Amino acid sequence: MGLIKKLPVYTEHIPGGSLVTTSVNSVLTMAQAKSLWYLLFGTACCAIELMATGASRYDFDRLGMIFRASPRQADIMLVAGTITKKMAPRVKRIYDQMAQPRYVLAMGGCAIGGGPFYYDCYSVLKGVDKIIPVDVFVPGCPPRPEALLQGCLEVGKKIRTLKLDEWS
Amino acid sequence: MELAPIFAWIYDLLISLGLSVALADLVSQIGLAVFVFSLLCVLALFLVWWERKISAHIQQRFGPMMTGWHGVFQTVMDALKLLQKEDITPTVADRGVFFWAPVIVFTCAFAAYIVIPFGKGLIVSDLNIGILYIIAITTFTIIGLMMAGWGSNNKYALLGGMRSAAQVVSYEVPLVLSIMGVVMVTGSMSMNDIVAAQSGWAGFRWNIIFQPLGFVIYIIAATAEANRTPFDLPEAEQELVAGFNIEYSGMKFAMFFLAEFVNMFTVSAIATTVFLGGWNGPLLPSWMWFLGKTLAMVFVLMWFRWTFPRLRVDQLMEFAWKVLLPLAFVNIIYVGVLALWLK
Amino acid sequence: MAEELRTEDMTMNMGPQHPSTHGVCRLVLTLDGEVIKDCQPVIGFLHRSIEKMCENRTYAQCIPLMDRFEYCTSMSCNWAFCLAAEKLSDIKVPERGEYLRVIMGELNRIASHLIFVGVTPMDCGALTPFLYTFRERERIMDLFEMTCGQRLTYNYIRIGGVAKDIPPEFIPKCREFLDIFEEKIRDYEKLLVDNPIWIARNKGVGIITPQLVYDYCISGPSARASGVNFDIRKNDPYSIYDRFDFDIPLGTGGDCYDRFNVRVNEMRQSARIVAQALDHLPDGEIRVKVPLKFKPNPGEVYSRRENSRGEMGVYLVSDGSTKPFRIRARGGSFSHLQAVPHIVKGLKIADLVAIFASMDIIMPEIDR
Amino acid sequence: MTKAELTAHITTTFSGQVTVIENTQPEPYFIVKPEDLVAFARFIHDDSALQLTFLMNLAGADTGERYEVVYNVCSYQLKHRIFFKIQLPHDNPEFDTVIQVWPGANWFEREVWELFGMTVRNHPNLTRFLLEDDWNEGFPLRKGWTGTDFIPLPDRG
Repeated sequence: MGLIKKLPVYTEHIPGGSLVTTSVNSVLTMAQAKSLWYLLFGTACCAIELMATGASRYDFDRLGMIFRASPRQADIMLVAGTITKKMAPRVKRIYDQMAQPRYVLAMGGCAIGGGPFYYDCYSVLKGVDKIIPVDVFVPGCPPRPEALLQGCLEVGKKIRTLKLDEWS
Repeated sequence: MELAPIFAWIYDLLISLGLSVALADLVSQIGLAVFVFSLLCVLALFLVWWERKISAHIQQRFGPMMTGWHGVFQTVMDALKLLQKEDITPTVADRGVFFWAPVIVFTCAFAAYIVIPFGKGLIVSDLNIGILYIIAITTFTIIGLMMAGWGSNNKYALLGGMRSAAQVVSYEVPLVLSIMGVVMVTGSMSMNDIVAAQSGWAGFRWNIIFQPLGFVIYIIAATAEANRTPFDLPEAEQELVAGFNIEYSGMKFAMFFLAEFVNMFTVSAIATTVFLGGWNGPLLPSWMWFLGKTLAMVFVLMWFRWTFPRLRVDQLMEFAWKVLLPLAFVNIIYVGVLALWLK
Repeated sequence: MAEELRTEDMTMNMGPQHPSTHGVCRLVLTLDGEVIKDCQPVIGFLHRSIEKMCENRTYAQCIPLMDRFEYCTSMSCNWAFCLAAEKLSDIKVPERGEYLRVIMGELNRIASHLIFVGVTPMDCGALTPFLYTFRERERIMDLFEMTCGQRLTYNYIRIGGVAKDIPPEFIPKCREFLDIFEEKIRDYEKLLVDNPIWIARNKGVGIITPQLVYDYCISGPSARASGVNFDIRKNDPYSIYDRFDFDIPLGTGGDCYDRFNVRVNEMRQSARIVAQALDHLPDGEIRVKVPLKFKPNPGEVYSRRENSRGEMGVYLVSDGSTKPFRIRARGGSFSHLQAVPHIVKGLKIADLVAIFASMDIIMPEIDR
Repeated sequence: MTKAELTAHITTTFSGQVTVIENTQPEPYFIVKPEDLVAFARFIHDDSALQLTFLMNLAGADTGERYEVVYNVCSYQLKHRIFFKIQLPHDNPEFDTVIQVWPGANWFEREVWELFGMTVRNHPNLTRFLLEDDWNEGFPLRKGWTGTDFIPLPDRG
């Protein structure tokens, strides 16, 4: 992993080296974008919609996304549902356990900014980006499966734009 | 279009180049090993893609579609992505054990292919204790699984490791007994002899016709051997999150993942050579027969996974010792009588 | 020999993030090898204080919150809340409104049972029934989307009736769904009910005795699976359930296997109700005119409704203002999770997962 | 049994003092003194004519000047139900547990304690389970309670 990061430094000096890095860069980032293994972090209503997206009509597997139960093997964390203050330290811990290049997709109003539980609520964390960096927000309460699929494609597009040494 | 003459031609070419016989042997053996290893890696990648497509179509959905035609390069993308993943070793983990576990599981999965006859003359080295060697090597993977379970210092992994040890040990005995039935009939343990013994009736004198019970016992024990549902307790996703490979990420996890599929192919390859007549078959070249039968067996294993629920640990043990083992003994007695009667 | 072997108990966390805890529930297990000696559920990870929020909202604003109270059958949560409000100021819902409520409520029960029938085998290892049941559930989602525009949290049942009338193509599509549904249920049963591994994993596991039902207020299908014959639709009828003839499936053993079969048969009965309701659907008003600043006359009421997971009760106190003074929503899973440690003692982890799934426990009802 | 019969039966046979609240609902509603709560609970649970064995709901309520704990109980066998409540002073509300009569009341009482602050005498496990572990901002469901980032809904008229 370290070597790949230092690749651009070496190949720059060889004539035509940048051509090599850009092509390697595009292949590696395409590989990441095309096979995002998602860690299901379903807490509330969005979890049911996430299951419906995983089912046969709006299949996640078409995008190459399979469900991995352990955070070590997951690339993208789908935070689906309300994150309460009691749950926040657990979310942070699981995010730290994930292996690098990791991404987060905040699904649903509650994960983006507290959603319907913004006013008068003493126990809900107003948005998951207060504790972990979020890449893509998918609004909706719960968002339709098509919106979620489009969100995942957005994560893919975002990965494509990253350079080799800019990974999170 | 047999492949064996090609290897023979390469060997003669080496000799003509003036290498000494020993050196030529060495080079050709290494070449063959590299060829078989790369062939298996490609095959494992194909199997991963095939399993995702079969499971998708069983479950009325599409499966990978985005990378290439019908997601053909999906597994290549997965492998490339796993290459880039950070390779985490938990601080509390038992470093050495944690590091060597996937290595052992990976090498044992590939080591079994030395004696498997891919076709007429297409065998890396025809040991005269072929089948015994395979059984010994495949049970080696338990040590890898237990090391993974113990090494990652994670309660789920420990449970997964212990379960895999209990399961594979108790399903080893019926597996060996069912294969022994065939060895009794053919009289030799070398794989080529086993296949040769089934080449009667224009290539259809398979052992399964004479020992159907042995075949059934073998298939059940083999599913348990390869940790496939309904016996996939070591990595039961719903109970133990991800079983023994819970702390592995990046390339270490990829090695476990590939080893599981290669194990599945090994188990099906043994099934074809021992029970379904190996590469015997009219018209088509021998290696095509072998590949067809093995992929059919792999399809059956995949079919099991997407239809059956999972057994509980104690039911697993009970089934092995109280049902499968007595049946295996009955099979041995039946084969003994059959062998006497055939003489 | 076993006594000399000094074995230690291992405490293990089926933590808040676990594939089979149906949301965020943490079970602290003390294990002796694989056998569970003690199980302490830790809840509160989804406590969204819906009761405190409702005290500062008008009655119309409370309904979407009650949707999210139990999101698998949010139609019946709306209905329970509206029942309570209507009981307070005895509003008479027009005929068509009542029929639409029954149709939507029963379709929502079928959808919730389909989630159950899909997820329970998944927890026991069979991954395919989940896809088949969600394929049927998508058809019901289309029906709901046609009428109330949302797939999961409908905000459809309002105080005094129903929000919108059903579009013309609702009835043919609904009939078409009901026709194929019976045959699909037979598919699920073919795949599971007489599957020896499924029977081995579920028969005689997690027995709930009728005494336990009374002690721990277990209600709904989990209680009926132990032979306790109580269904609120029949014994304490609300709205127009006494006009339909349907029977209550009852189990005998009270184990996971019976709980599964009771829910599968309940889907059949709900389909029967929907078919009958569609036949006698009258025309006319769908909603009584209720002022936006609806002020019920003061008083206290406890209305309850047969939800797919158990008894859904709403205790409503109103002081005559536009905002409810106190709301207490009670779902079935709250007492079911309370009973799980007593059922699971001495069984294995695989049994715990099977029991937890078969009691159809989900977290929003517990944490509110 | 109808509402009138139930009220008559309970008021006559129960030893302690019970007041009946008139309400339009079909269920009888009683106020029980906190001291003989457990006796009343045992009576309605064991009485052969009532057999109110199923505790549907146990809710706390803060009515500004006093606290109330409302019990809704029903009988699965005889298919009838009654409500009763106890009223507690506003300064330190305390009431006895009914776990020995209905074991299911365990978590209901814990929740009443955690969100309202009414201590439950001899409850086996009165610990926090809904709010976060290091919660120190009082009892949220009390009237007029506000917390750190507790933003009330702006009233749009």
